[in-house]
Amino acid sequence: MDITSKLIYALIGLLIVVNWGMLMSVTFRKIGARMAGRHGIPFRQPWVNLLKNISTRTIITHGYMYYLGPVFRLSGGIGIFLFMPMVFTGNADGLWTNFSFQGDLILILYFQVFGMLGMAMGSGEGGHPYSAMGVARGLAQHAAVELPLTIAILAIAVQFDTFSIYKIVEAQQGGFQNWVLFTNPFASAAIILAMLGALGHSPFNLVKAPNEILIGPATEYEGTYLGFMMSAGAIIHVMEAVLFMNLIFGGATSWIELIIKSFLIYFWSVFVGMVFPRFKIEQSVIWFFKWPLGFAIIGLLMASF
Amino acid sequence: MSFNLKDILTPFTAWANVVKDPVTIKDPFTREAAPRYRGFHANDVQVCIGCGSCEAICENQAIDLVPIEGVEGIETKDGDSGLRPSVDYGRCCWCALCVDICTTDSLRLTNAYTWVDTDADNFIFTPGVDKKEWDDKQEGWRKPQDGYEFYGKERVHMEEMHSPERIDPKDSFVEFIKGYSKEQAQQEADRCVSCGICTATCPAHMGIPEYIKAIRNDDMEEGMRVLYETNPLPEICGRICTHKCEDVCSVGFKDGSDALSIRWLKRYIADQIPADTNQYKDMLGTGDIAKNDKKIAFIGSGPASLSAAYYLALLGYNCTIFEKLPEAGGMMRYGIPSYRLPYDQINKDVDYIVSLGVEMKYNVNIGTDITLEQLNTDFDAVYAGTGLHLGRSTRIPGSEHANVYQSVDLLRDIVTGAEVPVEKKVVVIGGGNVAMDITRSMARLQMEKYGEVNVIATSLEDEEHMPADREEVVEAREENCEINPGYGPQEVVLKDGKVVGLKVWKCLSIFDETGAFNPKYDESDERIFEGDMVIESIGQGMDLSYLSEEIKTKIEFGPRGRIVVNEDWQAKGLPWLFIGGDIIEGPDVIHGIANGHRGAMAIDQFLNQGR
Amino acid sequence: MSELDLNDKMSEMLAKSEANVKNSKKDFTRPEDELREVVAPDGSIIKINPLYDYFSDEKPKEEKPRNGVVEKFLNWARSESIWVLGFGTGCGSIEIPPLVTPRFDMFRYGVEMRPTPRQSNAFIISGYLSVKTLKRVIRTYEQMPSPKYIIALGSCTINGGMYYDSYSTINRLDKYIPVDVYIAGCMPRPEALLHGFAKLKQLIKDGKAEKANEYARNFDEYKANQKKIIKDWNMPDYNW
Amino acid sequence: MINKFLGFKPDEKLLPHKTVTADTEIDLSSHKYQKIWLGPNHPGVTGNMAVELTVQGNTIMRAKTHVGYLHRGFEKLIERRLFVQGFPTSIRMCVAEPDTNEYFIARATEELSGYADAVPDYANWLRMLSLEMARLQGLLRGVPGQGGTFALGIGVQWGVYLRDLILDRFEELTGARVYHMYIIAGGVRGNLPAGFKARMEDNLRDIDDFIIKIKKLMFDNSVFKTRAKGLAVITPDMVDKFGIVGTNARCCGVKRDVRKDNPYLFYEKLDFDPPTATDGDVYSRTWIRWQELIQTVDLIRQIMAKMPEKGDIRCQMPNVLNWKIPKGETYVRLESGRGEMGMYYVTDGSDKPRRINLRGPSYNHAISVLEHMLIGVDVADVHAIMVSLQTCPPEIER
Amino acid sequence: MKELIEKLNSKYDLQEIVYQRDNLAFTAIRKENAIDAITYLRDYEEFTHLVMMSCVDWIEDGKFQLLYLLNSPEKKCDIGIKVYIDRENPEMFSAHHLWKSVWTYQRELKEFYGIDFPGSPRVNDDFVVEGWEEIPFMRRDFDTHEYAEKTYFPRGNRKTNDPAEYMRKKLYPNQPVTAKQRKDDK
Repeated sequence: MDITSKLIYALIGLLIVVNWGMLMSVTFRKIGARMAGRHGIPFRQPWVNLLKNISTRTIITHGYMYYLGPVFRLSGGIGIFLFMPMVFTGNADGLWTNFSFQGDLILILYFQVFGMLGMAMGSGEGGHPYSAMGVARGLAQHAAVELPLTIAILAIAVQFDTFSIYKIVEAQQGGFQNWVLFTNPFASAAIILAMLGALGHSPFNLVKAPNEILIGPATEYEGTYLGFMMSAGAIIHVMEAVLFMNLIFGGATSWIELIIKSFLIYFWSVFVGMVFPRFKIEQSVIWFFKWPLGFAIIGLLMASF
Repeated sequence: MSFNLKDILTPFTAWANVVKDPVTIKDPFTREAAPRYRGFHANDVQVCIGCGSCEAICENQAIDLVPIEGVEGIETKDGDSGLRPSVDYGRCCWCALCVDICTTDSLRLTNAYTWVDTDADNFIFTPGVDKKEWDDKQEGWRKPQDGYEFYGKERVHMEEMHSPERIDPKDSFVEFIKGYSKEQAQQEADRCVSCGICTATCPAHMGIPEYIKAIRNDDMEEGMRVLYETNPLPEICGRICTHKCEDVCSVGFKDGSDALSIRWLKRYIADQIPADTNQYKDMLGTGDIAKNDKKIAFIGSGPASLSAAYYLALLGYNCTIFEKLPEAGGMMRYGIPSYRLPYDQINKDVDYIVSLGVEMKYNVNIGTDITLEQLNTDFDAVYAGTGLHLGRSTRIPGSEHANVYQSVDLLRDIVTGAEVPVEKKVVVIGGGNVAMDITRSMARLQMEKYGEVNVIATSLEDEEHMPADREEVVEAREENCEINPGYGPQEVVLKDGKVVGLKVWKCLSIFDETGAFNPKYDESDERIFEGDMVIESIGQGMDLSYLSEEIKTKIEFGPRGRIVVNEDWQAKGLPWLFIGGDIIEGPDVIHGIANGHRGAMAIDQFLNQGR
Repeated sequence: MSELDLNDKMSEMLAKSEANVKNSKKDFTRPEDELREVVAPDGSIIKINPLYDYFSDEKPKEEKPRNGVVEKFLNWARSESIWVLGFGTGCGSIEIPPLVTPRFDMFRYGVEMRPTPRQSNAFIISGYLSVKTLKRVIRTYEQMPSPKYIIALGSCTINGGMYYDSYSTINRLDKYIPVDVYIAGCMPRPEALLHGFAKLKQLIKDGKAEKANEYARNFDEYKANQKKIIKDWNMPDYNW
Repeated sequence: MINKFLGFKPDEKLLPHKTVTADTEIDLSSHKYQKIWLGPNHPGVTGNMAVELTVQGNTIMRAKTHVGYLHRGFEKLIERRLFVQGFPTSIRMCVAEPDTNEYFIARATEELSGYADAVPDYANWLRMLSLEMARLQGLLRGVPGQGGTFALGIGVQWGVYLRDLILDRFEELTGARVYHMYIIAGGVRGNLPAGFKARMEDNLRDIDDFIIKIKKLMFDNSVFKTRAKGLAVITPDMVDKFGIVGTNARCCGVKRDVRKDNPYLFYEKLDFDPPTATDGDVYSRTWIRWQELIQTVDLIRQIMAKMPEKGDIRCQMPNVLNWKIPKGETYVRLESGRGEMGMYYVTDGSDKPRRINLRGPSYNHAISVLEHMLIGVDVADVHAIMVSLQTCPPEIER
Repeated sequence: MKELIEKLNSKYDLQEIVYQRDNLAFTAIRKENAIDAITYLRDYEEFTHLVMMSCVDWIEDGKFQLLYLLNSPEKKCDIGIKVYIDRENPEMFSAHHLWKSVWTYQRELKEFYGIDFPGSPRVNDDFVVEGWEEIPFMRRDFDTHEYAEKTYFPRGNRKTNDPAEYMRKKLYPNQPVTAKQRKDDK
């Protein structure tokens, strides 16, 4: 496929991802509301919020880094998207594979940090003490999540002998018994647990906890920046889910399957998050180093030998 | 971190709630509050009297009293200040204390609770006058029942003698109302809500809430000071005042609650001070008054003259009172029986006034002993406070009979000690206070003479509209007098030249459509009240014999023969002649006192202008 | 070490660097990057590098609404997404929990709570304001992005309420910050608050909720009133 | 365990949260420390107050409570108001359980003016009912609220919903949702509405369900336990030194309950035993409050069963506009949801009080105790500690 | 209770004793004995719980009355120790070493009444108000209403009428009685 049509498809895909991300978040908020006995926000709310945020008349900046923060975060999200094969079509250069290539898994792991770093820059420049505190916590937790996640991914890479997500997905085709979930349960367990941290729900959401520290890195952001961040968040949430789907749940062969699977993956974190309070940062770091890391190492060992 | 699988799994049970229906109120915008909810104010402006208790109790100064003059559809009534509470919702805290204290139960809170506005100035409104959508809502906070009262509902009972004892022939004219004790007075004074409607209604504008407050504080001297500001005859007024204040008292507005007994409280204050003029002077600070050289003459020593003389004496004028009768007091002494107003109490008040340098000249008849013109030349101003000393006749057939008397004459005779004819059966015509006085006096005299009471009093007005005070009627009945209201006298029945009774017809209405006096009778309902003598007590006329013909031509006479006075209480045409008392306001002691005070002020002004 | 000391040190440092730059006689700085003199809250004058400039000496500007349909559409979005600052300034904030919980659930009307002023556009002044809080309220209000709305709850904000004679609480909120919607009550019920939101929505949709511009227009007056009662004005005059 | 296995001994001096005490020297100019403010505009403080924190990393080295954001000068204002006017004013002193303030001022004025024994029994039962309902609504917010501090939001949602139902009952009984203005000198301001008991019983049944649900959600929750256990321990020797009362004292085994120690109203006629615990940490404080929730539900049932069917709601008192109380002073106390509350009441023979002084439990809990406890704690735990101490700023500054 | 007070009386020469209830008594102690007596009560008589510290301004007598209300959880009774200090330059010995909570109370009293407690930690910190420039606001001679009216712009569009005056003018137009009414009518 030529680069132009690939770009066009990528853009369409991005549009779907952004909107799906927003829809997903509102759905989960409605589920949470329902659990509490409420109706919750209307379905259109995220789009209205986005529009409202963009239409803000005054906006404060704290310097160049400050507004680069959301841009970094957005580009981190888009970066993941660009190199992520979305729908498995049996053709490595197919319609929805975007710009995936041999080593895209490594690049995506890098892009995951990208957003967080952007936030760190921006909120550091923002000058609010809570931003800095939130970023410190965020980075600590991110590191704690990343370690088991990377090892588990390494285990999968070793298992399939590739760093191409597309190949990993390809290897899992032909029925769910081929999913990594079943072929390498320990690595999968590590990823499933690490997912809780990566998707940023309770008990691992101290980063943006309003009670403990205002809302962390985003404290100073308003208006368009916040709109940026919200759409970046929507993309990142979907992309994280898609990544895990591709890694251990056999990928998706159609958009519908992608939507269902990413929904369920996301639901997992909500399922846990709704009924558990959040850990303090050192507690969650210890937790990640205890359980997911353990599983990941076992998974790696299993894959290696 | 101990690993306990139970602690990880149990919280997930909360997910069971996701299948339950939401408990959210579907439409919160139309949700009704509880029936007792304290929402926004509503006021039944037709019932409200604007007493201002709500304003007084409001801890936030949220309530103002605003006039309702000019507001359509709202009429003021007796004892209505013409004000209505307006509430500032920038102050209100919806505690509903205003509702709980409301003397008329007109104010209430509805259970409406939504008022959103962009302009803060809109939040001041007058409930009931400014129409709001919640005005018709019936639910909401009302005053609780079951023993919940912010002030005493019932009047404190006062010790008094009861009927057989009261008309005991041995001492039948002794005062039978005993007066309050200190505890009783304070308890009664405690009921006052200090609204001031009484002050406004009282012709003399006495500081009623203030002296009631003095009773609560047990500060009698302060009480006396308040009394003497507007009324130099507290002992007299404390007994026989017609207490218009009590008729409008907001505490007694509601059914089932009694008006404050303001009159008895006034009497209580005055009674606490012994009859010692020096003490009076110390107390009231009237020890030394600088005299000026102006002289003022007073005709008659009734309440008006005494009051005027008192206030002018305080200002340093030389006052001389000319009295036809041998003692001071006018109608108060000679028209009111002593079981209601003992003479020593009259003397107590009069003595203090005299002690201020007011000269009393008794047994002087103006017009014969000295002419009015003479007074004018001798004095700088003349004040005529003569009362209504002439009886009025019904002019029915037989009324010219010798055994038909005028009540005023009889009452005067009782006081002066002249012989009073008392027959076995007496019929009194009239339903006013004087009629009651004579009825009860006759009852006492009958007791002395015959050992039993047989008096019938009748009046045109029916029971509800009798002009006499209610308690007078009740007390008269307790004293075995028969009160038969609602009958119009037609004829004094004579038999063999002797009075044997009074023929009456049932009275249907007194005034015709135009409001003129034109009674209608039911001739079929005819009764004869048996009696050996008939006493007419249907009102009094004034005795203006002291005015010479020349003067009479200079001044103007209004309806019912009353002298017309201008705003400064001067007789029209004669600026030096000031008029006051019963002859312009009708028989009422408090009006007389008020007139006297006003007249005094007018005289002061008149003489100061001349200077 | 207080903020002021920090500023002193910083300006010292910067002054040195400025001297270095001048000594080298190479003037690369653009006019807008030059050090700026600023009056600190305590009255002293300090120099500030524009890169670290937290003192704004720019008064708020009136932000004119856009034209026609665009503004209408944006107003619709604003009205359907009201983010309320979670700052319980007075006792009325006790009725906020019922609003965000099942019984009254204000989320369904597009109203949410946000913890930071930067992200909120509505501010509920929940009742009385002591002078000490008023200072924080002003600071918070000025940090909110425009268009911003103020909902004032209860008697206290209208005319002082129960605390009309208190030495510590203000009487009229509209003297210090402009108020869009007043809700009567002490305190207003949650339902009344929902009514208030509905009214605010209507105002926004009609384009009448322009109180932020009014604040900018009458800025000097508002500031004078604020400074009259806040004796301890240790904050910059303009702080957005 | 790993440390032991590796034989690694960390230098504890480098870990501030292990070594910091109130005596540790803080040199602010060393740039090792940062000052941050928690509040007044912060979702993590209980109401409008602020805590000034000096932190090293995430560890708090010093804490300073700042109050006064809600100061209205009540004590001054009430000196300007008639005795009856003091009622609506005083109830605003604490928003969480306004009925307690109504009771103080009613009780103190009755005692000083000699009407203490004249209050009808029925009114006293109703007072007790409203006080226990107030405690119940406070606990319905407070118990799940502790979970809320750790982001366990659902419990709060359920709790506040049920609290709303209790407020509905309050509305029925007293005519207002929050500021009830129900207890007044001499009695109360309203009778029980028809069918009140049945509706109340319905709500209590819902609350029974909730009590079980919240136990499963909070107290059997590993993460909650991890967060709350061992956090901010109150030791028995702190109790008197800091003036700790109520559940905060009971959580470490010091049994203090005004309802038992100085019984008021008819609490002697009720059968209850205040719960105690021994650990003194956030978890046990919450646990006690949960048990108290059960107990309060039981107490309300007992009150509704034992109270007479009808009676006078108020005794005859002097006219409220002219009411004067002879010179005297007294102290009235009761057990609120937060512990011993009391009011010092001085009269001077005039128609206005000379001085009132509210003793709120938070006065000590939120200032001296909180400042002491926060030292060495993670910033993330501040909110939890404040809620567990049940700090209520309006009653501190009044 | 009575025994205890008598014991205290023999030790410290109490100035006034009021038994308010069975379990509550108020007594006044001279300033120099107060802290001693409180320490004695705390350490030897089990009055271990400081309920509150308070102050009453008896402006007529020129005194501030400090109150230390002590509670004995064992005996279940309270004693209020009152100390009268001069209104001019009010100063009292600090009791901050006895209970931690005293710090706050003394800080409060310093701000509310201007009573100084030398040596008490943080006693000069702001407590509830910021930048207060008037006399301490809880003193009786500080008029809060006047201050509020002067400072806080009350809404001016309100006017009230006295029912008595209004009604008098309506019922008896142009008929003032007293000199005051004449003045009002003009």
